[in-house]
Amino acid sequence: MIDKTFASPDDALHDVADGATIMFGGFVSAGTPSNLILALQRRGTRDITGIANNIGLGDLLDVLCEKRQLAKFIATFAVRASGARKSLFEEQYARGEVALELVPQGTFVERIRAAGAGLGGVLTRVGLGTMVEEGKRTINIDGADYLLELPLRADFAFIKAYRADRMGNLAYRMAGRNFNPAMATAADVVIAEVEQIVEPGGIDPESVGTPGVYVDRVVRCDPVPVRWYG
Amino acid sequence: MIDKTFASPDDALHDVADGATIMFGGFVSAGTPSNLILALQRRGTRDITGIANNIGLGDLLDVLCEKRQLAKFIATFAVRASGARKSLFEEQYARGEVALELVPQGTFVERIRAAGAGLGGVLTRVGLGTMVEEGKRTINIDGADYLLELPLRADFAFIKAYRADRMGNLAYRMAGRNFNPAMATAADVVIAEVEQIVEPGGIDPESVGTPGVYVDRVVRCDPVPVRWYG
Amino acid sequence: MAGLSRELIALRVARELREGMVVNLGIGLPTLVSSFLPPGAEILLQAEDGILGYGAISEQDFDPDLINAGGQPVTLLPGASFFDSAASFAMIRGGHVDVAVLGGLEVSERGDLANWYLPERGGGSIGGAMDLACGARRVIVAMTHTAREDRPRIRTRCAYPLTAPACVDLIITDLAVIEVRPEGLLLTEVAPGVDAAFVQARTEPELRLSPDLREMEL
Amino acid sequence: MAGLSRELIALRVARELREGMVVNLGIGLPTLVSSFLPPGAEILLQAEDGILGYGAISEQDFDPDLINAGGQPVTLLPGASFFDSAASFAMIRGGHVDVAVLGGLEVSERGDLANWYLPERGGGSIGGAMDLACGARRVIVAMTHTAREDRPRIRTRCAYPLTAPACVDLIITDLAVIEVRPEGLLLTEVAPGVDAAFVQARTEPELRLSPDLREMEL
Repeated sequence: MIDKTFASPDDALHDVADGATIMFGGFVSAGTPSNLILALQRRGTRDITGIANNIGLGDLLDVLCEKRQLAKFIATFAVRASGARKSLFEEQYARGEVALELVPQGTFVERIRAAGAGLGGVLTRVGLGTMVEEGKRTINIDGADYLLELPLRADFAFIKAYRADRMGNLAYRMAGRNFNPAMATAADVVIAEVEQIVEPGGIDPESVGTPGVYVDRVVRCDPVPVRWYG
Repeated sequence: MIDKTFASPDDALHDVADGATIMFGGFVSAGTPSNLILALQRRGTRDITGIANNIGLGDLLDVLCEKRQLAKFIATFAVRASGARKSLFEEQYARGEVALELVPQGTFVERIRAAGAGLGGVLTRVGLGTMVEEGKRTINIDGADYLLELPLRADFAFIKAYRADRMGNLAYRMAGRNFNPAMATAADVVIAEVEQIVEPGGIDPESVGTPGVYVDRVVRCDPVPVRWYG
Repeated sequence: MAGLSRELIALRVARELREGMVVNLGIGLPTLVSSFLPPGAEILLQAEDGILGYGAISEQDFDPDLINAGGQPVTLLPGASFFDSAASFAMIRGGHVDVAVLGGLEVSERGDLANWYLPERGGGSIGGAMDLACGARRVIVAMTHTAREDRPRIRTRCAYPLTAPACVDLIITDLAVIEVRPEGLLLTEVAPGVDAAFVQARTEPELRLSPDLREMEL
Repeated sequence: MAGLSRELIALRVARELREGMVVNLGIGLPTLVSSFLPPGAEILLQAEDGILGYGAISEQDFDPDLINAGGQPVTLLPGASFFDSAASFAMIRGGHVDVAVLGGLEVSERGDLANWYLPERGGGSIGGAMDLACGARRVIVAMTHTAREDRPRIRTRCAYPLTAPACVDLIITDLAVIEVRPEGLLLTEVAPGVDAAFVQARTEPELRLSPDLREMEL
């Protein structure tokens, strides 16, 4: 019998080692694997390369800065142009203590999808003529230039879904999908935090957002309360 | 009020002109827009470039060969290696009366997706070292070769879903999805044949397979009975 | 002081929107546009985090999984749908969003947009701005006409790092409505109490005046 | 006549499958494998048309939307899921399918596979074969050992157009089980009533004999 369930977030993270590259699903408050992030903080793993859409915007990832667990972050939104408040990440970034690679959001998810889909790269016009094109190859097709964007993979993906079965099938809820389905395809070990676990068949086959083949570990957790990030 | 419903397949095809490039959703018997295909046959449109996964395999597309409406077909499966039976398409292809471009199935859908997603192309290893690589650019990344596969678009996409609302939101049923969602993104005019039309909100927002933005015309039809293609 | 409030800029932007359009509203000022949509018209608001067809911002119930791209709780309209980020940006990049309303730091006379990075603060983030600027069929920039000390935001060339080159179609500010045309910038409307000379004095490149130049209807 | 029936080839293929594996069965002989899966083991069958977790072929009710890649009606097992073709081939191409069982016209000694085009008939179709051959973690070819007139299908080089180069891991025929190793082909099992010399006589490249060479257990 296939059984991918784990008893606790801490158990599910048992082999996350220093230096790991970790993807985190979530968009601000939506679909964020908060319990896994808190377990990663407890675990104290260091020199992490983090990959997430955002950090320090109602996503709990900023807690990984409390003990300087992050060496690098790849994100689309991490440093605010307005200085109204500063996250720990922003402070550490300003002091040069953590590296940051900013990626346009559509390119970010497309690179992750490419890794999961076995593509060698994708061509996009997004970023042409901007700082984003620095260091990248340009491919010309019929007179039009495109940036060659390469796949983005990780050792681990921490994702959040609403419901799972023991086979790892996941169902999402509303805008909680976001980067979770793509990240589930692009990491060696995929760990999913969910609010409910049901028997196989308890998720309508039409409503499976991530088929179980992509998920290695499932852990049921009560959601961490989050406030409106306004 | 947005209302994309049309009274009949024939009405929905009112501007399909000779020489049109048309995508057809469907995989053998699943999710095939049979009523739209029959309307296209009635309409008598000629010099069509057809794009579909398969032709002559329980998909009704073979009827377009009865009056030689097809000039070219782009498919993954169209001519059988075994000669047990022959479709009209196979006969016309053998006589050189219709052109055929064969594409690996994953590359086929990825090219369609690229067109819909605004990508300039994708890199894949599928087809390397085979007849499929002829005439294509090879891109080397870190010592590995990839084929550059270009986007595939059409003037029209004829697709099939189970349920629609007047805003063009579509819900699919089981393996009836197949190429329909990707094709819906990659044509100038997208015409959907459905079995049911409901009020907006009658499709759970979690279950919309193709958001209405992609669909131009919706027509309700009783499904054409199909037999097991065995 | 002359010029529209943020709310009136948003109102003027909303006048550009028609039934059936798919519209993405950027963070900040553009978000306000959702309060001024033409009543009864079915306009589909798209949020990068994977919603098509959201409605008003909800001040009461906060559901962490039902937010717009700025993290604000929203409501759903009938006919809404959810999808993942890959699908959301396929929609944006693939040209399926009719209008993107974006904030701006600077716009150049050829329609280059800079709106993501403030060099003097050493900070900024891209988010979905580059994808929207490249992918939307029509890009409207909504911003104040000038920065501090009346420094023009509409420039011959942008000094700030670009979001995308030659992407802006229409600029709507507290002072004016300006179209980006192949032959240059065309002033089509001025705010109440403002004239063309006042706008030109606060704009770096030369503005051509529309033969139909008129005061904004608000 | 020596050699296994098609059903026994399928049975021997099924012995390669373990609980939890994701397996794609090609059209034709490989489809038969679904009848011989180890009882009680949860093996997930993937069909290109967008199903993970289908079960037996259904002879009774035909639902046109519930078919495998060969167009045959199938049943669903608990824990199944549906997805579109882009997702299906992302799964295949991205290395998420553990085993693909494919038919073969020819396999070369370095594991090249030809299985889609018959030059003498001037016909053939690709379908999902190239994606599966490139993308699956392990490729098992199930075929008869020889074509008509005892012409070997296992060749030094394939004469037929390739499906993919160097993609085959294991060959299971009516006569033998042969591993494709970096150093060449390794004969590990022979069919009941058949010996290594019999197999070699019907195989173009030289076979190395496994020190554990044994008769197939069926």
